[in-house]
Amino acid sequence: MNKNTIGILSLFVLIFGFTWYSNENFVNGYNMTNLVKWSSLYAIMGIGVAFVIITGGIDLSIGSVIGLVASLLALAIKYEWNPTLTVVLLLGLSIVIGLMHGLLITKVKLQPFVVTLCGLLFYRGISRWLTDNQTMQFPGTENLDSFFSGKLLIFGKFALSSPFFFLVVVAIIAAFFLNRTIWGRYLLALGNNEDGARYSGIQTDRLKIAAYVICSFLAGVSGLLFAYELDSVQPAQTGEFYELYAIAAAVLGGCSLRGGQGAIFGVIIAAAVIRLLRNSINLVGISTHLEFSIIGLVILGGVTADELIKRIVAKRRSKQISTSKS
Amino acid sequence: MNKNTIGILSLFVLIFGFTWYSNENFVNGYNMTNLVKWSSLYAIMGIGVAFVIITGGIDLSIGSVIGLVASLLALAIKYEWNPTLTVVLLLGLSIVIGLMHGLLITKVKLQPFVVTLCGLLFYRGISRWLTDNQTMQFPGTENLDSFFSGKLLIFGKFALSSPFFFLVVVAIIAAFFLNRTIWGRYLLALGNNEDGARYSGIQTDRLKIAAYVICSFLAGVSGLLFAYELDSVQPAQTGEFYELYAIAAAVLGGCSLRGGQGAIFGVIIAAAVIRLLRNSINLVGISTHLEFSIIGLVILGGVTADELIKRIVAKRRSKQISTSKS
Amino acid sequence: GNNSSNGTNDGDDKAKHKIAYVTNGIDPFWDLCAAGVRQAESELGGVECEIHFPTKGLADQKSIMESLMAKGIAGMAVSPVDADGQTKFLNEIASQTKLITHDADAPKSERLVYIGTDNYKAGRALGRLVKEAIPDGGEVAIFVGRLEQLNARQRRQGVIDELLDRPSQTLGQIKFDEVAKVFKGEKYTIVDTRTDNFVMDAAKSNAEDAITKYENLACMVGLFAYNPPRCLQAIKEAGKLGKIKVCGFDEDDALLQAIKDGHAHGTISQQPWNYGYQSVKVLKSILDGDNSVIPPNKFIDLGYKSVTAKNIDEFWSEKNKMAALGKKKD
Amino acid sequence: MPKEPPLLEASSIGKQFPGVRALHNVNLTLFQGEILSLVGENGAGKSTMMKLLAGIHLPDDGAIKLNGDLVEITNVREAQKYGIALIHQELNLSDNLDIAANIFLGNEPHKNGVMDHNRIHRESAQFLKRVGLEFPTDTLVADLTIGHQQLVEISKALSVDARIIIMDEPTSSLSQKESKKLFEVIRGLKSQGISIIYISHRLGEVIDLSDRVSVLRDGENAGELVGDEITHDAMVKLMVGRDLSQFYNRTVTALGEKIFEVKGLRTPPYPDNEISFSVRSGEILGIAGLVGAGRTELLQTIFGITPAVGGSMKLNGKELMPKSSLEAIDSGIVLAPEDRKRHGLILEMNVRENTSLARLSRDQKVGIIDFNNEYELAEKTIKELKIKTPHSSQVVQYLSGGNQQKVVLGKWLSMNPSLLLLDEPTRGIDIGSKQEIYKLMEELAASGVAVIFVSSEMEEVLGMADRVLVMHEGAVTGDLSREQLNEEAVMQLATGNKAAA
Ligand SMILES: Nc1ncnc2c1ncn2[C@@H]1O[C@H](COP(=O)(O)OP(=O)(O)OP(=O)(O)O)[C@@H](O)[C@H]1O
Ligand SMILES: Nc1ncnc2c1ncn2[C@@H]1O[C@H](COP(=O)(O)OP(=O)(O)OP(=O)(O)O)[C@@H](O)[C@H]1O
Ligand SMILES: [Mg+2]
Ligand SMILES: [Mg+2]
Repeated sequence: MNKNTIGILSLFVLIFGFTWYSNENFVNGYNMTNLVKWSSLYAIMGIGVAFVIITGGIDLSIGSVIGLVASLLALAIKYEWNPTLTVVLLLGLSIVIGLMHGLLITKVKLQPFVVTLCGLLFYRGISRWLTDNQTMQFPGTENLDSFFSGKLLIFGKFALSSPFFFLVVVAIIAAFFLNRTIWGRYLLALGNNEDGARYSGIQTDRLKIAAYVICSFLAGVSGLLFAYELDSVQPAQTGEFYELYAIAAAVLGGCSLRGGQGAIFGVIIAAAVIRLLRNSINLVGISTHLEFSIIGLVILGGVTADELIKRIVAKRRSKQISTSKS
Repeated sequence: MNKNTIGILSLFVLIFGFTWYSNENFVNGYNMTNLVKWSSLYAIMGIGVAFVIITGGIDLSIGSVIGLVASLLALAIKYEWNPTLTVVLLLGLSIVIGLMHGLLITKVKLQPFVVTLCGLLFYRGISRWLTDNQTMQFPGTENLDSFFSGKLLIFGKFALSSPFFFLVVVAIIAAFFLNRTIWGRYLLALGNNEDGARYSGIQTDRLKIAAYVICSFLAGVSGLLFAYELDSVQPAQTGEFYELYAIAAAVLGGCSLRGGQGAIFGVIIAAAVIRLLRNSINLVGISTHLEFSIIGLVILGGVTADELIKRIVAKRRSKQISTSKS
Repeated sequence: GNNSSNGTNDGDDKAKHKIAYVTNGIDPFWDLCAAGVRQAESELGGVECEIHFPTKGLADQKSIMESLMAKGIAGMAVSPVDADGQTKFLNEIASQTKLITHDADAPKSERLVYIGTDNYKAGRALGRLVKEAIPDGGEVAIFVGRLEQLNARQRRQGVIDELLDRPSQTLGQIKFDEVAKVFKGEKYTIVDTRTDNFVMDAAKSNAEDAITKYENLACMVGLFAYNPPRCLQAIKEAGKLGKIKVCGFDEDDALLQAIKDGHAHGTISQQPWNYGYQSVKVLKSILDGDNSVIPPNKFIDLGYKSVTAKNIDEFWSEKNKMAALGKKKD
Repeated sequence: MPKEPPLLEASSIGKQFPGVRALHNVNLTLFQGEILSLVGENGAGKSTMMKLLAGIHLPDDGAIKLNGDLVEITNVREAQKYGIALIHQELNLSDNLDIAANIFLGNEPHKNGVMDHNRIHRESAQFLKRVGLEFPTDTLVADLTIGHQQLVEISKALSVDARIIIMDEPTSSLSQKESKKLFEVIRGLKSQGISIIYISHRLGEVIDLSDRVSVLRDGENAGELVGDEITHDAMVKLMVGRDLSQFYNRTVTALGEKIFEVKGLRTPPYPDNEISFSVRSGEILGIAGLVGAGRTELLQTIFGITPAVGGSMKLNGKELMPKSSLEAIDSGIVLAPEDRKRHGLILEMNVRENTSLARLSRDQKVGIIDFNNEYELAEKTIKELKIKTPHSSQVVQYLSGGNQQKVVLGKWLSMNPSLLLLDEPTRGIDIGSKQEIYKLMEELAASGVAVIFVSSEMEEVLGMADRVLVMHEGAVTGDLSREQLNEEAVMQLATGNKAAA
């Protein structure tokens, strides 16, 4: 486990302890079930964007991709398409979206911020337009429903829900990919120094495209999970602002926006911290109006502490060396 | 005028012509008055963020600063503070906000994206909390009202409104600052090569802080203008997403997110393009649901065309050089 | 679309009044209103309607209305985001076109008439539903998207006043209670009001968190259409269906189903299709020169309907009928 | 030699960086109108010392006296006020601005912050004339070659009216011809009474230019040489602490078959010039030329980074035309690039990860990294190339230039290439490491690898190459065998004078 992860883990433990202390209901099975569920949903998005951030890029379109996938799913179900086929097609669509982002960024050499900002606007508009901006539900797709939002009772009232199992699969694959495979190594290398990676025979463009594909794909998966979790889609709102939470989770979890750095486990914990905060705000009884402020402050505090600790460590190290030398 | 500006100007002319052709009411005095007014409002924000973008940074908090300033203004008026004093204090507050951003970015060395993302969340929450999330109005501040949202009839129904005059002042100062003063040059230099600038004796940190201050200050000014323009503030909504439009205007107007490049005139035209698009969508009768999509597509198209043209020019130039060489 | 731009067309087109129906945002509620507009458009004839849903609040609403004025519109029905603040602007609009308000009024403006509901009264009616649902009293939590909107505040106040058995307040002079406060009455305690900013997952997790926090929660009240279904989901997942009652506002299908199944007690419907339908109808009359539709107090109260298990079937089929009717045009 | 009191006197300077003691008890004096050279191995602390004088870093210990007065130089502006200007090892221009803007950056004539554009351009033109650069002052710096940018940096130093100009490896990216021009400028400055501190790893230049040489070793003073004492051997002895004899002792081995052949190759910047040549196995082919002669482009084209616009290549009898570096690597061509930090290494990764970066895809079929294998490879490379690093997990950023270059070579050698391309393999590298790299080149050649190396250092070209191609403006102007090799011939060809061949 790397040092960044320890920082965010401490933050998690701190808030967890505080909330527990303030409200003993906090740790009851029902609440833990929900906390795990929401954290998993956020973590899946966070892991997706972490891949893009590792390449030194950014993806602002996540929320809109979630909205688009959820809207199209509802639309397809309304028109009685085969649900399973629809799900496959939608995942395909999210891959195509990522592919387009990647191509625009690597081949046309547009900036990721711009491309995905346009994506944010574009997919949101398309969702609204295709659905005529109607709120939609998901009637009668029981199999998929239990696949995407089922629950497995563990003990008492504590259950693990589908998003958690999705997260486990995604996290294991992602961590393995990043730390154990050559492509993960390549991603980190190109995030640090793209030219250097290219001169070492790494096909940087392809890898960057792959990162955007992974990100959009996981946004697509999240879209399906959110849709089934909420049983309802509002084309203009579903997923709005999620990109910011996902990016916040990735950054707080140890990904540097400068690229070349990332830890899957950290992202998961960071996503949990963000959800935990909201849970805590509700349970402790802080005005819901302050929610945003508190999340903002905690993220800022987290990265500031992280930066300061890094500096102190560096200073101490330099002192040790100087005393050992002289 | 630089090459980037010609591109965005052509885009403006194109859309203008198309809309005029589609709906002759487009050029009537009333509509032109509004188009100029909204474009001015967006351009002021755009110019602010352009300064930050020139340093290679970003400011995501603009919309929330606008919301905060507008909310506090309404609150102060409700509690019968002196309106003029309040305005001065609020502009001071927005400067302090920019200063904080700048200090966190230069001294604590946090990333601009993270700092201002936290700002986005924080100020929004504070606005909601302080106002108890109530919609608020601006009764009985007639002087300020005509200062911030007055209109000057030019001919027929065409009037120039306060935001336009604000823009003129801001734009002239900004363009002068950027192109004629040493600080403007320093900004461009440090945006391109921060170390180089520092090695030239430029106090890069101070300048970067100044850029964030300018950006927040202009967001504050926009907050006042929007408040008086709309005569009402929704703490949770006022200004939401404006940062994205402001950044889009800056980028489309020729600022590179990599820093070191920027043109005030381009930003103004780009802001006008974005407003024009919305106006056009409403007038031509395209579904409002598509509004976002069209704006997204046009921005993407604009930067793509820009990039491709630059490449062709570069190729031609390199050919000329090689033929003149041999 | 396009044919509207070449003005010299056949007489049929010329005779049609161009009417705009502007909402205050995006909400399922407005979908049903839009259905009513479409229904009136096809049923009444002689009008051509365009419907606008401003995406992001006041600024968007204002610029859309400006564009509509520029375009030339014969009549406009609008639900002002902030009636008081927009008075001046509304007067400007009213001077150029036939302006009416719907859903939310702007009493100080020169709008011709207001078509809507008294949200405070509707809130009190909702409070009565809560009393029916938990006659023995208990803890009640309120869920709402945003409290910026006047109608949301009025509804909330109506619920609180009713549950605390306070005297009725007059619309327009309502004193609103703070958000972060517990209100304890003889039988009923309002423990919390949570906002979600229209974010669905926040709506659901707010409901979940309330269930966690208030073990004795007796009733959840959702003030916006999407709130009651989220509450129901959370209750279901907590295994407390039936134990925690749900009362809501508006007519989301999931809520209606729950009322039918006995999982929710009831809802207050404003019958939004009436908003759309009546707006078009009234505007058409005015444009045809018939001002008799405007009552002296300039308020057409469309009332509200309490829907419970007793009348759910009847209500739901009407809703479906109206929604389907409205959609026929597409 | 000047007898008056020193212009600058730094005594007992100490400087500490996180993890590194860069300077310890260093003394340095500089007299008016003197050219003082500072030499030392990579990481000896030369640049750090100069940054202290220029106000970029603050010393931890010690004192600096100017004209006998104790001064504290806390920032660049103060240094400028004292008349000290530093031209950095890495170029530090803002290439989005024009020449004039760069010359006066941070020092613009202005009234209340409003720049005097006319004066900036007028005076820039004069400075450009003084350094012999004939460009309009509104030329974008991005459009200049490195050599020309270097001259802009010097103009910039002149513009602040510096009495002391410090040049940190100014010739590392200049060709012989440009270097010579620079030396004229330096001597001109000296004659105007300006003092110069000159840093270089090219000892030949140092001998030519210096009045006095100060040597640093491991952040401490290692000695000083004046006048006739300044010889190659003396400097080397002080720098590395021992004798380094037989610098270029190329032992020519028997050459094998032609293994690489280029026919009519056309590179993107010079699409009209066709390049043809061949290399045999075991041969070391040098490529000489001026900056901008297109040598780097040629190597990059062979390596597939900037694909060719025409022509053909043959390696081991097989036609190839790589469209990407991966293709080139797969067919046995590797490149140690000119810009080590930008192209050669992933600075924030460690030695192990850097050495295995290219090889990973070979060793693993399913894409899963075998960490043991990777570790062994790294250890082996460290041992074979004698890379000085505490362990294989050291981040390469913290290695000295020579050791970084060895990591680059290690990365490629593990691929068993048939053709090794080296672009300025010893740029910015100290003399000890240089020699080790030369030895490596020889060993590789002896083992049958064909080596092509680009160098702007004449001694190196003459000393190491079996054969030399000379390029001028994208074209090959000569192909000199070892017998034909001499400085005169190379220079003639490099300046485009074909008659010399
Ligand atoms: N900013 C810094 N932070 C940390 N360490 C540094 C920094 N700058 C230099 N060092 C370290 O200080 C030591 C001296 O470096 P310096 O750049 O002065 O060497 P040099 O003699 O100029 O070498 P070269 O010939 O390679 O340029 C090196 O070990 C280097 O890694
Ligand atoms: N990335 C680039 N973009 C534009 N022009 C380039 C680029 N790289 C090289 N050039 C130009 O191509 C020409 C050949 O440059 P190249 O670097 O190949 O020369 P070189 O002989 O290797 O010189 P050097 O000694 O500097 O390496 C020069 O005119 C140079 O300015
Ligand atoms: Mg150095
Ligand atoms: Mg080169």
